[in-house]
Amino acid sequence: MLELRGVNAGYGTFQALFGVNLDVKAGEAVGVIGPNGAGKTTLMRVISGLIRPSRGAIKMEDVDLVATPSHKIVSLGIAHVPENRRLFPQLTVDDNLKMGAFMKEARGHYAERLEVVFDLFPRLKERRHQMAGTMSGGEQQMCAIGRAMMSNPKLLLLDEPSAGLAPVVVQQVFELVKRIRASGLTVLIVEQNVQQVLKVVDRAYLIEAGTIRASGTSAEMLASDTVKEAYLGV
Amino acid sequence: MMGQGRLAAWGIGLAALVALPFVYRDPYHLHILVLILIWSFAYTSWSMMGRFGLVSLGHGGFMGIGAYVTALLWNHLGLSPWIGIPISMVAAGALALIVGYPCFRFRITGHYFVLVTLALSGIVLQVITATRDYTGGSLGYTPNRASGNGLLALQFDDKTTWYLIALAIWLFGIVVWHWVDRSMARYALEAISEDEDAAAAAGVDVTAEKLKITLLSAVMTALAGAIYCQYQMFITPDTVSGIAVSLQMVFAAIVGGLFVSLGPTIGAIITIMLAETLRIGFGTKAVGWDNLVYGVLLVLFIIFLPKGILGSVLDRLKPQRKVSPNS
Amino acid sequence: QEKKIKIGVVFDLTGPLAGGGSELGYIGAKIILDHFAKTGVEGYKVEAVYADAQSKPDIAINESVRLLEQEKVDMVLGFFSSAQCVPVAARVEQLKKFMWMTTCISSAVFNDKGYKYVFRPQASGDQFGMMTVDFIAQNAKEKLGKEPKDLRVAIIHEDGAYGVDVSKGNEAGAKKAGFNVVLKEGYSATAPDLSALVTKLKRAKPDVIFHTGYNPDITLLLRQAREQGLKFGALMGHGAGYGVYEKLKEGMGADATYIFNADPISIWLANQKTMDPKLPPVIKMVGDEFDKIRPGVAIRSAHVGIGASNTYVFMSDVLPRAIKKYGGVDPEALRKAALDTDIPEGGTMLGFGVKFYGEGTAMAGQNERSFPVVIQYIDDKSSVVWPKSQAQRDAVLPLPKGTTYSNQ
Amino acid sequence: MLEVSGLVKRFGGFTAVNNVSFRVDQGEILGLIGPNGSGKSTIFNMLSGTLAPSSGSILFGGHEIAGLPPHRIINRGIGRTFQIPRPFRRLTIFENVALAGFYGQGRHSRVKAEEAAERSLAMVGLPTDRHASVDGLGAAGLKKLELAKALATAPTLLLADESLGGLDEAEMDQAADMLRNIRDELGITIIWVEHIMGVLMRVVDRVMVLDHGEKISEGLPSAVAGDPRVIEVYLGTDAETTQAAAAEARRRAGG
Amino acid sequence: MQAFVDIFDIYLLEAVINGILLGGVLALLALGLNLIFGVIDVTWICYAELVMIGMYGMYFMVQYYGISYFVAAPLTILLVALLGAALHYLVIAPLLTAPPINQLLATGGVLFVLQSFATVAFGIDFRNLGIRLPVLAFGDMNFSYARLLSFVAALVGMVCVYLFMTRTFTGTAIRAISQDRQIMALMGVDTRRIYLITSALGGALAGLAACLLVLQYDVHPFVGLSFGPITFLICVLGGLGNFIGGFIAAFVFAEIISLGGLFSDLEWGYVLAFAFFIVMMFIRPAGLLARRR
Ligand SMILES: Nc1ncnc2c1ncn2[C@@H]1O[C@H](COP(=O)(O)OP(=O)(O)OP(=O)(O)O)[C@@H](O)[C@H]1O
Ligand SMILES: Nc1ncnc2c1ncn2[C@@H]1O[C@H](COP(=O)(O)OP(=O)(O)OP(=O)(O)O)[C@@H](O)[C@H]1O
Ligand SMILES: [Mg+2]
Ligand SMILES: [Mg+2]
Repeated sequence: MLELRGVNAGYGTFQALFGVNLDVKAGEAVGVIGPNGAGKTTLMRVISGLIRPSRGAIKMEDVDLVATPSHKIVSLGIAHVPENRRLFPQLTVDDNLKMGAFMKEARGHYAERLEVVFDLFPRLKERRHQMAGTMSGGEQQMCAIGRAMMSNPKLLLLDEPSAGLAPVVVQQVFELVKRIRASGLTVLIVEQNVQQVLKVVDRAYLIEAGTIRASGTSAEMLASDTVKEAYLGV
Repeated sequence: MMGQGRLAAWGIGLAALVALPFVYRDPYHLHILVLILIWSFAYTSWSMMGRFGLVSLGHGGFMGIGAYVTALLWNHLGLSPWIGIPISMVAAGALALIVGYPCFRFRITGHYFVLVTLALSGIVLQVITATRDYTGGSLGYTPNRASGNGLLALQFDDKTTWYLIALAIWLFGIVVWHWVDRSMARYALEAISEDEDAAAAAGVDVTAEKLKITLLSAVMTALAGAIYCQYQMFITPDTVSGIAVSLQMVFAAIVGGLFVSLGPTIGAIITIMLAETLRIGFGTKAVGWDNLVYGVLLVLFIIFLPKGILGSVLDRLKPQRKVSPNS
Repeated sequence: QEKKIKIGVVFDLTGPLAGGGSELGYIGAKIILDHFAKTGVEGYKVEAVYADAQSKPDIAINESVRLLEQEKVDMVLGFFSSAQCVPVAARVEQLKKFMWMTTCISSAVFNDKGYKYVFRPQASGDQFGMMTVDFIAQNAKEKLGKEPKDLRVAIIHEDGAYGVDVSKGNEAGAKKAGFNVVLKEGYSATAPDLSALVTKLKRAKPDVIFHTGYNPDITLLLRQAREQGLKFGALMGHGAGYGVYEKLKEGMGADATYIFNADPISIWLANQKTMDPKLPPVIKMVGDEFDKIRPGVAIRSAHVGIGASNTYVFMSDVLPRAIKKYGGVDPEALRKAALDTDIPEGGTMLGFGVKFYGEGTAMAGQNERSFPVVIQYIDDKSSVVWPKSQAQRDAVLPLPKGTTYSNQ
Repeated sequence: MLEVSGLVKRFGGFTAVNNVSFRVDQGEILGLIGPNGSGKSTIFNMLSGTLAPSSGSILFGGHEIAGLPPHRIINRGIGRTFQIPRPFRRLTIFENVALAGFYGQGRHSRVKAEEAAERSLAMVGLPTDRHASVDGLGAAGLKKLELAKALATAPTLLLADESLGGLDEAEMDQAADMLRNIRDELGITIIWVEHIMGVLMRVVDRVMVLDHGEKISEGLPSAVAGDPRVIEVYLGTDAETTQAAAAEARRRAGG
Repeated sequence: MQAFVDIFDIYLLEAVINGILLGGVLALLALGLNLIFGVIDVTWICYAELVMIGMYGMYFMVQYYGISYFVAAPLTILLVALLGAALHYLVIAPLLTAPPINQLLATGGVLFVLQSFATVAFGIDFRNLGIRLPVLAFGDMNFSYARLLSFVAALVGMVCVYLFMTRTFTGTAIRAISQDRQIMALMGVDTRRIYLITSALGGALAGLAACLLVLQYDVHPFVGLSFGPITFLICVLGGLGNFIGGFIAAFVFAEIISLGGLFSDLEWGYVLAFAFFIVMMFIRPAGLLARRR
């Protein structure tokens, strides 16, 4: 479904990704783990078109993403929950969700999707008229995920969805990832919470200093020495 | 800390500036130079707070107070500008506090601050116009010619004298700029301009710090207004207190470069020279074209040199700021 | 070395004042200067250097200083706005150069300043104001059927240099005439709304309104007056906007009829019979040249004539004398020549004579023989109705029944 | 040293903190936990003066500080970090910290402020280089900078809001050690808000739990970790890990 | 006491109503500016100058080319909409990442350019369309038809814009764009398009204002000075981006000018309005309608 080949990317003169290859098959949940500053977020951004690769190819179901303008990438079915939520703080929860359904394709299903999201996060329904910026960190994370879900995506990119959430909610989020996946969605998830994330994904990549250091099924990764030593910092 | 080389450069530059009127005596050019120095000082005063995101369009008002209070005291009470100027500065400072305190207390920032100050300069303008029985209204106001001692009245016919006075005032402005730049207050104000809550959490008394710089800036601007009046021997509400004046200050400061000490000066040189050259260049042959070209150039400057002319030039020359290793 | 006089000419060609009449004054002055550039004066070549003051006093100062010190002109001439004349005159005097103002009517320009090198052949603003009041005072009984003390008058003006000065004349005149001044108020020419003023006028019920303003605010005031149903007996304008009939007509249509205006007489209306016979051809020349520049103007604005006539006085009278009698065009010679000026009534295109108040008097430099006239616009023509000596027809006063603003 | 009673904060009609009372003793590390939106950051905001309480009293070192402006409170010795780092990007790292050192300690001496900056930077493990720019800092670096700024104000009470969010596990452990060092070496009392129970429970002496703005539990880590109400609203299936961590902490403390 | 009674006459009522009508004019002007300045947070200092160009457009179409008023109006609206879009494309777009003060200044430069362009292209003459609409009379009170028209246009415009901004996806995107421009792409929003739509809409509203103002005011290159500052103050007084607030603020301002002018001098009426603005900023910094925090 998603395919990255030899992707280089960075910020100005600073290169953050070096020849990254990565595959996500339809219906899979794939994790990306790695220490701070490894380039995980950069990877997500390069997929959703927020930054452009300086080299390499990215394909989504055979559509060349590099050649697609970034605002068109959503309509290919990719939704990105960015790091640090990035809500529109002065818009209400409702309006934030509305923005998630901005694309032409999604507008028709606005009401249905809203139901789905409110089902997932009843708290959002309670707070639908509150300014997003005044909500607590966890509530904001829910809103951000909800917003991404509004576009009815095929592939969901989650960048550290559990950051700053209470343990119960973290559980919920991972449950949610499972559920989203069960409903046929493909998920690519970046997490620091390695133990947890490896429980819900099929496969994972370990990224370090902008290069893929290891990859494999969750079980392989949990067992892998590279992962333990490089990442868990034991 | 200033390096030896820079200190020497400043020294030589200054000596040259002081010597200039004794070598070069073209009166019109000296006139323009005096104006440039006075306005440079005014722009520097503005940038004192402007550089910290406190964009004021009310400085025309402070300038007007400086000019009018000094002149009114001289004409009506015969108070020498040597006393009148400090009084006018106090008056401008008081106004700055009256408007500034609630603004800062109630967190009026950004656009809101810009517009409150805009209204302020509007008020000063209207008040000067409406109290025409005292201020001469839009006909303008002229300080009475001193009968005796020109020094006492701060009135000189000689351009060289004025040039030296303006130079001293300008230098004073630059020194104050550097003094602020190297003080802890600069850190505080930079911090405030980015995030008031975070600055407060670092222990900064946000309201007080903002008030202090506003006061300084307003008082200096009033001085500029008073000096301008003494030099031109004439003021009108539009030339010293209109919204146009306030805008002109912002323009020059930004065009020159807001974050470097000589930026506003460069801004003054460029805007004044440009306006003069264009006006004289086009003359009456192509009426109105000078302002058209002036406007277009301003827009281009701002688009292509967003850090100001001097700021952008220095940026090119200086090596990049060091980026710390990722931790 | 050839003999030459270089004249710096400053008017507003851009900015709000340009349309307020300054540009028309410039055209008038330029026609005359161009004329003398061809002929020369007493063997001197005439060269004019023009500058645009852009309706801003500080630019007027800068341009004057530049012309005098950089371009080395022998004198400056022109100026429309008193707000510019006040500082420029002070500067010129300080530099001991010569200045000849064609307009700048504010009395504040001269009041007790004791200038030696600054001259103005033009009538002053308070004279304008007093002229219209005088006209009403003389006609109150007969035409309006009221004793002066029963006559309700309102004085309104834009709050710029010009309006303020004229209104002072109005007020002083009204006091002298014993009118009942029911309202006196200034407003900013850029005010977006004058309805409050109109309401106050309605409440004050004036018989006569004395108004000074520029075209945009005149149009706005009269438009709002019409919309709010303000009624009065006569509207007295005072030059500036009221001097440009074209614009009044454009904004008000037929309602522009019967408006009075105090201005120096339009040179094309001046009584040519009592005039120095060498002037009518000049008047015709100015008219022809103006028509070339601005074809198709129904009533040529008085501003053109003011610029032309006042420039002509200098070129044809003062300058030759300076050269012949005082041996040159230096400020001293020009000053002495100007002080010698003695033109009787009828000696200028504007009808009045020229003699300057001498040094040591309160208005030193001001022409003591100048006076404006009151004209009235009737059927797209302007006719002098006051003073009697110049009057071409009887004034229509008060506004006839059936006209928009008539209170009859 | 800190005694809070009846603290209330309302936003419009919504009560974010409802009648919360607690005390903190000198030299203690108090863990403050609770579901998202339960009012933890709001309490911090009131303690540090960023927000004025709707009602209630905050006694710090015997003085009432409720409603004082932030700079006064900081000068009395309460330092804080922000949950989402708020560095001053136009200043260098050093200037960021020196600023806090100067103003946070009552604007006494520039030299002292710069010394404090050097010490704090060294303490959290950031470079003391005077020209290093903030732009180069990653998530972990920014969290450290927050701490360094708070430390430079020479606090006696430190409010640390989610100092571990977004850190990888290696850095998390480092940061936890750092907090403990701060207490042990500098004798600074700490209130610590965190969602990562595995780490928090190992470090804190006492835990207080909020839910919907109200205090629902308070006590030793092991006790709180076993409180069924806390498990229900906050810990969920994480309870076991949390209890394990608490148990380990007790063992270490005991041994 | 007598003076006190005198004040409550028919003229007071007339002044109040005229204030309301002036409010309509100001509200109409503030509407488009509120969209640009308040919502997408871009400072068009030259907004009133766009209106000025629109007024010239109307003048020349009607007076010179003899096009009927009702045909010229939509053309003018289109023209100013294009101008707004061009302004964005040429001046604002390159500065979107620059500090707001730079935008303010660049548009300030455009203000100069437009004024001098008008001087060069149309001359310095004051021009008047010369259309004289009938007057509405109620007994002793008379009201301006042109102003009534502006009032209605402002009301209808305000309602339309409000509905557009709150009910449509595009409207929501317009409100979102100033808050996080980068992330808009993730929503599938083409930011350039949103900016263009908004600028054109802002321009069109300026054009609409021009069509109605030209019925009441002379056109000249500096006519913008009469309205510019006041319009900005109104937007802020109403609360940036708050259309209903802006609408109400226009009336509050107009009443102060009108009643202030009636009770004291016209000049002091404006001083009063400005002073009121400053005081209100302290009492209700987020706008008239905002709840105090
Ligand atoms: N906007 C930016 N400009 C310049 N450099 C950046 C920018 N964003 C990230 N970087 C740098 O790129 C590198 C990779 O960053 P990235 O955010 O992708 O890491 P990450 O793996 O997501 O880390 P974390 O776990 O802290 O979120 C880091 O060294 C970071 O400093
Ligand atoms: N300015 C405000 N206006 C309205 N509601 C607010 C405001 N600030 C906070 N709230 C609400 O108050 C509640 C408590 O917020 P707070 O930030 O204290 O939560 P928290 O416990 O720190 O949560 P988290 O762990 O997610 O950071 C939340 O529901 C939040 O939406
Ligand atoms: Mg990341
Ligand atoms: Mg929090």
